Amino acid sequence: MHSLILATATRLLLPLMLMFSIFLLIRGHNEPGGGFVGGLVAGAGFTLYAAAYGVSQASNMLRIDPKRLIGAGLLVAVSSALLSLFLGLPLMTGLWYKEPLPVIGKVGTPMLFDVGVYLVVIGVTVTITFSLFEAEGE
Amino acid sequence: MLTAVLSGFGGAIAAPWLHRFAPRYAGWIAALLPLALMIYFISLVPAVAGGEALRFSYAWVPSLGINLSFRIDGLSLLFALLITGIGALVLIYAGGYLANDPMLGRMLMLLLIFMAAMLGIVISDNLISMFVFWELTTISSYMLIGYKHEYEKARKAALQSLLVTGIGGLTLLAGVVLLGQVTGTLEISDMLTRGEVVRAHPLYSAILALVLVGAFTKSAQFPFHFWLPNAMEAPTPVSSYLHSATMVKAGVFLLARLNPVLGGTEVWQLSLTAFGGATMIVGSFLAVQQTDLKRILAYTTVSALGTLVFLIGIGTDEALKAAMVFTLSHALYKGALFQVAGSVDHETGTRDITHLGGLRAAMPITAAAGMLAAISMAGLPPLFGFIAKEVQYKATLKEPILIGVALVTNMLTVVAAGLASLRVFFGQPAHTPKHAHEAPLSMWLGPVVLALAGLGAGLLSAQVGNALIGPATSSVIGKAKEIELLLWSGIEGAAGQALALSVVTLVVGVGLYQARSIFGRIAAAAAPLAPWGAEGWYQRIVDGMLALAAWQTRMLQNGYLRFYIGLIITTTLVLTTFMLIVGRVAITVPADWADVRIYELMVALIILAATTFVIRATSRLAAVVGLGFVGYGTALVFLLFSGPDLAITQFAVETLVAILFVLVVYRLPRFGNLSTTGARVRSAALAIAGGALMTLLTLVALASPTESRVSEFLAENSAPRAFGRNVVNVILVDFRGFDTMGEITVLGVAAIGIYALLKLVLAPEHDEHKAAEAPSGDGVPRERAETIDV
Amino acid sequence: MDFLLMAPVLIPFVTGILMLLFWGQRDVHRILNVAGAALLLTAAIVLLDSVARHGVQATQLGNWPAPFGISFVADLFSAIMVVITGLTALAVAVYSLGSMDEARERFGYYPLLHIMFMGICGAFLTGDIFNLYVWFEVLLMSSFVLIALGGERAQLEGSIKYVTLNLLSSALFLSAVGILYGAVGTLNMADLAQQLALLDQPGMVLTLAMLFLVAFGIKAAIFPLFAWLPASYHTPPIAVSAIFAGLLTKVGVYALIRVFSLLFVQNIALTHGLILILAGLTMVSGVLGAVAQNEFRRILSFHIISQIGYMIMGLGLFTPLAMAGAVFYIIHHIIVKMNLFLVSGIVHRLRGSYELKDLGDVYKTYPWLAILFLIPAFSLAGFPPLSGFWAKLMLVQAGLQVKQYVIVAVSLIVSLLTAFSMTKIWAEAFWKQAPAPHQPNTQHLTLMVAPVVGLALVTAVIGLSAQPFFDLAQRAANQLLDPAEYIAAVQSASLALR
Amino acid sequence: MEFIWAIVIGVLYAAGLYMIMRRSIVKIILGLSFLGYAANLLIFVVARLTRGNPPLVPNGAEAPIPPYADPLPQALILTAIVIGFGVQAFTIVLFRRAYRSCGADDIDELRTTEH
Repeated sequence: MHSLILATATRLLLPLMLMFSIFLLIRGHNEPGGGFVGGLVAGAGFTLYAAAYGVSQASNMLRIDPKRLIGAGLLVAVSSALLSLFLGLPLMTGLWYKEPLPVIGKVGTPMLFDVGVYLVVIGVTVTITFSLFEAEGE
Repeated sequence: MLTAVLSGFGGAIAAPWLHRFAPRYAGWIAALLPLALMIYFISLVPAVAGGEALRFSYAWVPSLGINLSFRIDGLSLLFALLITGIGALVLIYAGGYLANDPMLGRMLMLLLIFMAAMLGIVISDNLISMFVFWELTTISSYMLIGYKHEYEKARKAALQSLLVTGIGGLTLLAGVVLLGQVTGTLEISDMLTRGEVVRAHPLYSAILALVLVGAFTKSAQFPFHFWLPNAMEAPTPVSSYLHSATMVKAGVFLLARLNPVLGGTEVWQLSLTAFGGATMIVGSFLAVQQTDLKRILAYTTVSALGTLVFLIGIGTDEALKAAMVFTLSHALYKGALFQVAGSVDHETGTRDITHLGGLRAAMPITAAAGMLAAISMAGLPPLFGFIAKEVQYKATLKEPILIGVALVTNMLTVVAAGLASLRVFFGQPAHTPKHAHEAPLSMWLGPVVLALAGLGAGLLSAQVGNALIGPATSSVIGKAKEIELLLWSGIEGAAGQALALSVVTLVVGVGLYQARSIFGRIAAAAAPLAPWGAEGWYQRIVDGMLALAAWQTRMLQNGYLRFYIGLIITTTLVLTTFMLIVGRVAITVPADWADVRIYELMVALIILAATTFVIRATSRLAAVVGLGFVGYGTALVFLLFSGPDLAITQFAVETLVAILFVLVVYRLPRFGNLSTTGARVRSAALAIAGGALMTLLTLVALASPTESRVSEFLAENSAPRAFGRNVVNVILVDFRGFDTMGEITVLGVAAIGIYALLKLVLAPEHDEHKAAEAPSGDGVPRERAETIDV
Repeated sequence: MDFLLMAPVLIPFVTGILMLLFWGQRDVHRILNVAGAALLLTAAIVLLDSVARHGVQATQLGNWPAPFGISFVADLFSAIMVVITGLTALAVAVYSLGSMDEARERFGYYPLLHIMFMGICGAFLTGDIFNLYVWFEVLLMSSFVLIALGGERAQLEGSIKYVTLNLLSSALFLSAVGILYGAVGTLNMADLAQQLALLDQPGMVLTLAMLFLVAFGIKAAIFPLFAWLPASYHTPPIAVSAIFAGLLTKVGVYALIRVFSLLFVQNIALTHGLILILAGLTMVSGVLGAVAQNEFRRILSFHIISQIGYMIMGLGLFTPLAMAGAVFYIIHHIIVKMNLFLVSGIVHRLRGSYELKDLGDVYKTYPWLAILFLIPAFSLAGFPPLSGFWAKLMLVQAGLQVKQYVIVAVSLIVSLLTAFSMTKIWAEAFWKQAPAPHQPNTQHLTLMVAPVVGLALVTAVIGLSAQPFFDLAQRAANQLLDPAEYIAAVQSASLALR
Repeated sequence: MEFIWAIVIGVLYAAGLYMIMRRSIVKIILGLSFLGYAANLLIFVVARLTRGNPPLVPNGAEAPIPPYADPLPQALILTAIVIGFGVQAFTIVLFRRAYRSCGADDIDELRTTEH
């Protein structure tokens, strides 16, 4: 699997894919896209990287154990939901920052929730593919 | 009164500790409890004899009409005295009999539980709480019969008694509930006043049948009698308690208790006298054929229980009185005789009467008690048994057939009494496995007290009649009744006829005892018929049930996944088709070809073609590729019909799944050609029917006009209130964000599952199945050389 | 209020998340495990208390009014189920500390367990039919992993059947929800109840009802859809078997009761009559299956099926007393069945086998364990004065009231056969002489015994003082039979539009 | 136009059911995938099909312009697809592990836990 072309291509592709994934995430609220698809794209990027450079290098680059990434994503998602509860509103009530930000538009807890989804999906994809690579490489 | 019952359970908890700290005196100390209770009950005698009934009620589940109500009237009191009195003696006896048994503590515990439960039955004034105690006796007697649990015979006998009395318990429960619904109360004292309502009710015969099965199984009436002699596997203290005073009399007690409610009708009379009579004769006839001392006594108990049912069935005041008298007399002499039998067994090492004889020299006290009790059993004056027999004959005088039944039974009882006493204590001393000695005090005390009580009751019959029998009989009749109980009531009229019958009984009985060898020959001749007896049928039913169970499990739980799936599909098809027909669902096919675009049709055809390809594919990779086509085709459908988010996601997921497949496909087995053509056709037929059903349901749902106000709301509020212009995404993260929360949780769990499946390999000692087969790391028993089969 | 309703979902969820964040740290997992379960139980009890005092409670997630957003609703039945979940969660959490092997602990056993609790509580509390599907998937996915975790051969064989058949059920459920939405245009159950009443297509509603009956019937393991259960429930480690046996199938029963008391009540004679027939068949086939077994856990597994029959019998009779009986039966059954499985695990620890033929002598050697077995075993067989007796009595009374004599007879005979197989276990494992000596493994035994004692006490308390439990069950049943309060609660939860 | 898709749905269900009743374990996975497609398509079709008008709110507007496609079923399907993906991925790996541990590609051989 360690082909030079793949390695070079991946080095270029990964940042692009990550940026594209963030683009998908942000635009999802208004156009087709969203946290899930975005997360898949980012996950695919890391998978590609692992295919090119091996799982251990990819893990090093990712820094965080993908299972903890899943936990972190879920934590972000559930925190976004819990915020409203502390204000005496039902769980998951959307809270919005009044002024729209440039580029991103209006910001609120539902978008934070989508970020959680995004992180979980990355964690999931990476967990699955990394452990498969390792298992098949035996 | 609640304390009286509960103290038994409390004592039971303490019993094992008692045994631990005072092993030698455990029986004696434990006996103090029933003794105290007996004194308490004796203190109630004057009041109850005066016609009072003491009542106490504690709400338990009042919404269901269930209370812990207790009421002591004459009937309860008679039984309560027997239970506590004999209970005390049995506990003492058990302490001696099982002196060296490490499990004695548990035995005492069980006996106390049993006593408390039995007491609960007889003083309950609520049918459900009585039933609770009834079932407690079932459980505790199960444990008691299985006391010698290392022996399979003991376990089997315990199970048998549980099943036979258990089925009765269930019918009784149904009967009791119905009775409660008919009378509107579960309190027995209220119910007793509503007998008319019950007897006139259309459900009367059903209730009667249900209650009778309960009573008959518990009281070992023919044809349910067989469990009782088998219960002889239990140690003697248990037998003595079970068979003399208590558990087996619970059924009789129930009939007596409910006599004012259910009794007096023709069905009642007929069924009770018929079953009771049959039991009397069968029991006594089988008794005299036995050679095991305990079995002889057990069968005479069966016969005695029959007599009680028989007398209650006759139902006249005279007969009910006879029943009460016989209850007392039988409890006294049978309790004594069982304990005597136990002592004999304990001291000689055998219970076989053909190996016993002349024990009166070695065991004088036991022999004296045994002889006295046997005389009472044979019905000789001046013992209480004589009076019991006299009143019994008086009760039967009107009907020749009743006289006949009683006469035969009593004659055979005389023989049995002889076998259980003369045969053992007189004649030539026989050589026994153990050298016989007199039993210790704890073991002769019980028989002596009981035998003397039989004598005393005979001599003081008038007082016993006034204090106990009279009030008890009144309770059974349902109204106060003066009772006269005399040892000698002259030779005039009925009394004379009864006396004459007694004499005949004795003479013929003695004659039969002399000619007893014929019973052995009859038993031998009848042996081949044994499998067709009641127990044979019991065995057949149990075996049949086991066979049915095995067959059903083989059929339904056969291990074939596709069979299970087929069953589910079939069930779905049957149920939905049934409802489609019953509900007269109209199916319209809106075949509007003009509305179909050609490219849509092509997508549909691609999906269908790819599907067919996958089904027919012979290689894994081809199948996966085909599946991908189906998935992308579906994504196209989403795209064509305004679902861009769906399409993107479907494309992404499809790709990911394809990668997954490719990564593991070589680790997956190649397609085998495994199923037979028949199996294929069968599953194809089912699958096509299932598919057709879903098409049908789709069409049906499409036929209903739909205006979803929900969707409308979501679309209209998405931008202004949720600040998102992609309505689908807003639904996912806001309107129905909690679905997504669940969804990502599923994803996370799946990932962890995959990780664990791939990485976690248990050490062989954890994996018992694998360890046996393959020692290698991942445990691949037959890894095949895989080639790429594209 | 909103917090109280969501707490049973959030507590195990957050517990699970924290465990993921502390992945690989076994001690942290073990502490969080017990803490999370205890907290869940506490929150559940508070919720039940609140529902019992103030009536049905509902909240609208995201503050979107019903039927547009997702409703969470706690009526008494839901709240009771959540409390039982908390109770069993705590029991199994403690038991696992003593019984689970370290390898599984390191590979996510605890987070999976808690996420399963989350799914279960979500299923009990949601008031939205699609959201119910989602929670079903959450608990199913966790159960898939739990049943396969460790990858022993038996586990894998069992899990293949478990997974396949449950996925079939899920596909059916999803399809049924789709058709329901296509026909009625709403997913909120309270709203569905009203819309279905207005819908003038009785045949279609009946047909849909059948799809739900089969989908939930598979999960609840009713006849003839139960095959996955005996094929798999005995294969994972005993703590997992126990929680599956006690709790998991009851989610299916819960769903059946919910939809057949709230949504599909247009033609009770037909639908509930059918359920009654299935109930009888379920009882009989389950108990016969058990009679044919000779392995501790397999006997218990088949009995789950037969007892599901009793619960469904209550639903089929559909009278106040019968429904109360069903609710009472569920409460009783979850505790008792779980306890029996836990006991079998202790026996296995001490005697090294689940096969009856290899067992013996437990009564002689461990009398305390004998008592701990007898309490749930006799309760299961419906002997008084234990919890199972009252459950049985209520159903028998209810059946006789409406003159359904056949089902009453069946239920009584089945209870005798239950006693038969309980005594089989008793005679073989406890009474019989053991065929061979075995060196018992008493490591961490206290942690395994404590929950068993606790559950046995609960059984005994329910039995000895049944009245408050009966009241609760009766009130829960009344709410189920008259859904007006449920619907009103959902509607009023959403008056305040933001 | 929905009727064509009703037929496609039926065929997909039939294919799925047929495949999960096979003995090769790979076919069972494929069958489960078919059932997933079928259910998703069913939800999509039953909620009525709309051509070329996704439920997006145009810039400046308050709501999508009718007749737009029903967004709710789409969201449901999206959830179902993602859940289905998780389940499918797990199932594939589970079957792989089962095959490697038990060595049987024939589901009929996996009956040792039931006797």
